Amino acid sequence: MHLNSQIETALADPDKKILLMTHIVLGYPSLEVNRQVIKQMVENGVDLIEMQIPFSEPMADGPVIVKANQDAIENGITVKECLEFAREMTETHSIPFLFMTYYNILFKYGVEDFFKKAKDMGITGFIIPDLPPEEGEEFFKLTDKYEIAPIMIYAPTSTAERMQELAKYGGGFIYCVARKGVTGQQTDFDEEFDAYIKKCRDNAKLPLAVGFGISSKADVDYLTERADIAVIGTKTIKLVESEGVEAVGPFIAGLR
Amino acid sequence: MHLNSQIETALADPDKKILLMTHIVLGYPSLEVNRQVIKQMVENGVDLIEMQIPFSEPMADGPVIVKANQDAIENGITVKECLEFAREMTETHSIPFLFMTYYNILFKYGVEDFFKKAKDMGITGFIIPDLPPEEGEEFFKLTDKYEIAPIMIYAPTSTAERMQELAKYGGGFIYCVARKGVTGQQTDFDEEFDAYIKKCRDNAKLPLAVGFGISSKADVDYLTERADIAVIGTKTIKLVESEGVEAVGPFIAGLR
Amino acid sequence: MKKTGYYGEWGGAFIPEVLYETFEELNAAFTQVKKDPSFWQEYVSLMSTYSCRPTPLTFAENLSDHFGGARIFIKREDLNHTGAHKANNVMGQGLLVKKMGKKRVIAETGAGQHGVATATMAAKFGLECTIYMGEEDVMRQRPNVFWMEKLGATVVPVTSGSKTLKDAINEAFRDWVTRMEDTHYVMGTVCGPHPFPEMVAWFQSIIGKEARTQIMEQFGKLPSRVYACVGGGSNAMGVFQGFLDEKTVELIGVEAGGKGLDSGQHAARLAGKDASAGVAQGYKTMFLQNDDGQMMDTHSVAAGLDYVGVSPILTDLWKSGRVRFAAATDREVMEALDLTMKKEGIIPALESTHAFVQAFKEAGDMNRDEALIINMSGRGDKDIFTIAHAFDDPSWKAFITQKGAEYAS
Amino acid sequence: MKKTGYYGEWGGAFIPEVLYETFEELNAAFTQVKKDPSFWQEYVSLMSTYSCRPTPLTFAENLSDHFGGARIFIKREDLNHTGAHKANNVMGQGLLVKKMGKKRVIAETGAGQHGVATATMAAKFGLECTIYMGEEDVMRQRPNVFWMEKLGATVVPVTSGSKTLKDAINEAFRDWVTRMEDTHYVMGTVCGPHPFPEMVAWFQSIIGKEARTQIMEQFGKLPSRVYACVGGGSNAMGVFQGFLDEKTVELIGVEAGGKGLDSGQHAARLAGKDASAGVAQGYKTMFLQNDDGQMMDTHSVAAGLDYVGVSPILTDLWKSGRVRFAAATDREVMEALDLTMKKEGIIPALESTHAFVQAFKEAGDMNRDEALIINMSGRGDKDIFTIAHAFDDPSWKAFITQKGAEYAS
Ligand SMILES: Cc1ncc(COP(=O)(O)O)c(C=O)c1O
Ligand SMILES: Cc1ncc(COP(=O)(O)O)c(C=O)c1O
Repeated sequence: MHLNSQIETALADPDKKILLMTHIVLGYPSLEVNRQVIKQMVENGVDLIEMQIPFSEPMADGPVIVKANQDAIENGITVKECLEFAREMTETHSIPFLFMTYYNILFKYGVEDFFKKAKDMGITGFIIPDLPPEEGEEFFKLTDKYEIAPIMIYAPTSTAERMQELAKYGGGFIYCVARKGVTGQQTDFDEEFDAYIKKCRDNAKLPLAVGFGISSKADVDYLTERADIAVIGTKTIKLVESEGVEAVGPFIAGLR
Repeated sequence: MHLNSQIETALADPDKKILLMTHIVLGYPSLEVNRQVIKQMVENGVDLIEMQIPFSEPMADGPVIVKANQDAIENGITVKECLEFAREMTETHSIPFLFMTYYNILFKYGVEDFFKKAKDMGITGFIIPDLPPEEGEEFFKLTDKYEIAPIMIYAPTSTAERMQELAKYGGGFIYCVARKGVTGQQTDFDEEFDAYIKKCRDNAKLPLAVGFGISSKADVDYLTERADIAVIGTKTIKLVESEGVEAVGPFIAGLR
Repeated sequence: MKKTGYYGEWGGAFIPEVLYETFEELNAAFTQVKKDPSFWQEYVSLMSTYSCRPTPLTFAENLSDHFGGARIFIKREDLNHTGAHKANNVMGQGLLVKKMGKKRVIAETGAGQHGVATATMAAKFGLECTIYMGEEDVMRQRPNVFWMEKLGATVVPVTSGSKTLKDAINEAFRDWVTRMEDTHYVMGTVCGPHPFPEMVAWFQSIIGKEARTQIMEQFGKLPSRVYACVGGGSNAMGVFQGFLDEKTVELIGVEAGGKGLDSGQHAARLAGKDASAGVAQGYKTMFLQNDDGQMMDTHSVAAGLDYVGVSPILTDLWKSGRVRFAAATDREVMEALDLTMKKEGIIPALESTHAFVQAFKEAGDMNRDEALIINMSGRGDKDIFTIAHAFDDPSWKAFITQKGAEYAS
Repeated sequence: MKKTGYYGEWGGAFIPEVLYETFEELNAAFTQVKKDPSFWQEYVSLMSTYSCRPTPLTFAENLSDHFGGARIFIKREDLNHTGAHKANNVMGQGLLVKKMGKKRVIAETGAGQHGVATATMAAKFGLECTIYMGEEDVMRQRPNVFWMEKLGATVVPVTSGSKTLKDAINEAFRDWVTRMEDTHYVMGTVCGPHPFPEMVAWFQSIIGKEARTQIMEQFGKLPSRVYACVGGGSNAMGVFQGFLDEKTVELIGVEAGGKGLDSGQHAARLAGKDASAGVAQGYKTMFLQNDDGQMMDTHSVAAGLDYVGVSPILTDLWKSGRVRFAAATDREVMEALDLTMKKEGIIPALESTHAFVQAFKEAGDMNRDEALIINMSGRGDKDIFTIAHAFDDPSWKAFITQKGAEYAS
């Protein structure tokens, strides 16, 4: 199923004023822990999960995710394992799963091969933070063919013009980066943020996801009615590190 | 009495085929040791003694004498003490005493004052290795007035012309440096040396002293008939250092 | 949709969306100055009063006679202010920063050379300055860190990844995406996203322009070959640009052969067989990476060559055969350094010495009426800790041990 | 009887007789080249292809504005090959040595700068080379010793006297009197017996010639004041010669004030009251000596200024009032160094920084339409051990302690 319609369906649920998307770094601390964490997430109402395939140069990530990428690679995670794990997840859980990774992982695998494989594994979207449309000729040709939604990213520095340009390429939803900087720092939700989200909305037809620094029920509440999807990234990684897998379920349950 | 006539007298002694001049660094290791060493030297037949007033920059000296200069200064020897010691020596012993030092000692004292004082103390000659005649205008004006013989130095590198030039200024004797280099290394007595001494003789009216590296009876024997004065420098300093003051007498006695 | 900054299939600008406008602005500013002859004039004038340009071309008569072949000329980038060609790029970007009205610069540094140059430029232009440097490099290159700090820069040790150059680049980007309005990222070599390769190559082209004029003056004709070491590739691109359009001039890039091309411990992207095409750090080029696309650890005695990627411009010139690539091992480098010091009284940086190695291998087979140019990208005295260590010098070790004991007590 | 090489009552050649012919030969050779314009041409050409001459004159805009007075220009001798003005003298004497057909050179060195320059020249000209260096200095300046050895020179630690520069000079003379036929003594500064002061001043005059042309080009008129640090006096004489005959240009020599002129721990011969006329090391000048004429211990944070004598030419210019003398204390030097690094991105040698101190004291009281020139005799990065130590830098100390521990284990 297309990510667009998956999201439409989810949003149609009258109980859900906002969807939740969470972030997992595959292989950190292990696929086994990922498996447990994802289970807890799904059981506690997460609507979408982006699974990051680790890359040695995670340029757009903050320290927590950088370290997770690095440890996972050091522990020997491979792209092949990530793909197989994805199949297991999509077969086990019915929510949409996306791959988040850097372009080199696709490029080195062979971009089309990677699409084909991801499609096989039941993945419905790709988030590639270092692939602007200008560089995505090959990539964007394949998204329709393999029915994988290319998630476009809006940033607070994006002009309306640029947003409209990006919108042309996007599928699934728009990932609105809540603030400048990398993942994992706190975001200030203020008037400037509101104006930014309004600008995003004005320049997008797809649902809006907001990520970077979302870590509490208060944050999610603030986003409700402003955005369609709240993205929780670094927070759950830190939670698993400090309180273990079991803490994830209650945390997620308490967000909405 | 003039150094010239002192030397003439000494050379007139039929028992002495060659005269012996020794070298003392004043204040090294102490004036008391100097006193004892000089006594031994005189009693065992030394004919002239050059007393070096220590200088912090003994450019023309080798390591042994350099160290002696330095230690003497560190032990606090002063020019005044050297002068007083000279008086004691000239009053105690009847052989001629010369001062050997670097020009700055005179310059700083006041050149004429220094001449006057040295004369008072009974000194009859000066050896100043860093004062070529070109720089000695003031100095050479005073040598006659104070009856202190300026000992000129010939070197193996001196041309006949240069020797004759130097001869014009000299008094007492000519100090022929036996070889290139500084004090304290062995000299090879060979044909080249013979030619050099012949050249010195041909270009000097004064008696010839040969110094630098003279350390044994064999050396002195070799010089006998070639030169008029054999100069023993570093050797006795090393002797006192290694075997004590008492070794000096027998050593000197055995040289001739 | 425009796809710019490509050299053949290499290059591009793989940047996070948040930097899109920053790059638009940078491209606009750069495009404008590049076509403004008065900017280049200003640049040359700055380099000739603040640094020592034109740097000399030195005829190495003793080395030439030693090998008995080509006449060896050395382009003396070591005589630049701060001791390497890095100053050319940095001062050029500094002028651009002033034009753009930014108040702060950031930079990555591996060996520390680019960090010192950037800190210097920042002091000169009154800019705030932060330098990212792998923690490993901070430890190895403490003297450079000391100078950066004394020049007023903040040096941030980078603890992620391999804690070396590539990680410092990532970290600089992370700074930039956080604070792009008032900050310019002074990329240190002809790598990274467009327009950096073009921009750095442009500023460094001053080397080749001068070298060409100088060799014509001093030798009366073009050289047969030009050698340069290749880390990111900036000094090589700098000197090569003086001769690119002369078919008779062979251009040779020399990479870090480390412990040997078969050892897995080297940084030869184009001269070896271990690299493959990839996209990282904002651009597409040949990277030393594994089958999954993860970057590998590299090794070289010369910190400045110890990098996983290489200029997309050079990769294109390699593909087209215009530039030939070779590698010099650590051991060969130490030997060539020794010979160069003793024969010419010149101390090339370990990086630069790689170029000397290859030139020495070939000079003897060339004719005496041919000339070759070696680009000496920097001076070696900055590397005393590495060089004295590599020569295993006992007095140096004793000196450091004693100093260390003094400080410890 | 000719008495040559005097400047007023200062100078001369107080040399052992064994060197008489050597000096005749040297005087003849020097006199000949001095009147041969093609020799100077050869010299300039060597310096512009092997070193980086003309060295730039840098306008220090930030410092000028900081003090709000005279426009400050810096003559950049730090950009010379080997990092200081010492190269000018050494390469010049090297050419002379080749003309005289000698095969070996010797030199004294204090800071090590002149030793490195001489070892460099010897490598370049294929000469055997021995450097005398006080044992204290060998210990303090190990990096320079390392380079001298790597350049092929033999470094002999001098254990006599205060084991510093003056003792190294004595020891070099002792070598020379032993082996003068094939050996030339490359005196490192405008001191020693005639013709050295004249010769070194002549080679160094290239600094002043260039600076004069450059200030006219860049500022349109002569500077009001020119500052230079004074160890032996060679860089000062070098730059001063460009302006000596211009009455309106005030010349200021800056000596090492060490811990203060009243502390007894300094090396101020002309700015202080502790020196008196004397004759040593082959020439007559003002020496720091006691009443008996024994040379005293001197002190400066800058090893290259830490010397008991001073150029007879400068002493004469001091007597006549043509050159004014001042002293900078160690503490003032560290402050001026810090300011210069942060404001201009330039790292002067500790020696050179003395000149900056005095210029900084005076710049603010001068008019904005006046210029002053500071001769930056060398670069400071060679001094990292001293500078980091003087700044009491904790990370540096930790680095050295750790390195030391590695080597010790
Ligand atoms: C002296 C020197 N040469 C060469 C390099 C390599 O860089 P590039 O290949 O960009 O010239 C460096 C980098 O630090 C360097 O310091
Ligand atoms: C950089 C530098 N400046 C100055 C001096 C002092 O010498 P002079 O007064 O002869 O220029 C030295 C001596 O070593 C030096 O290294």
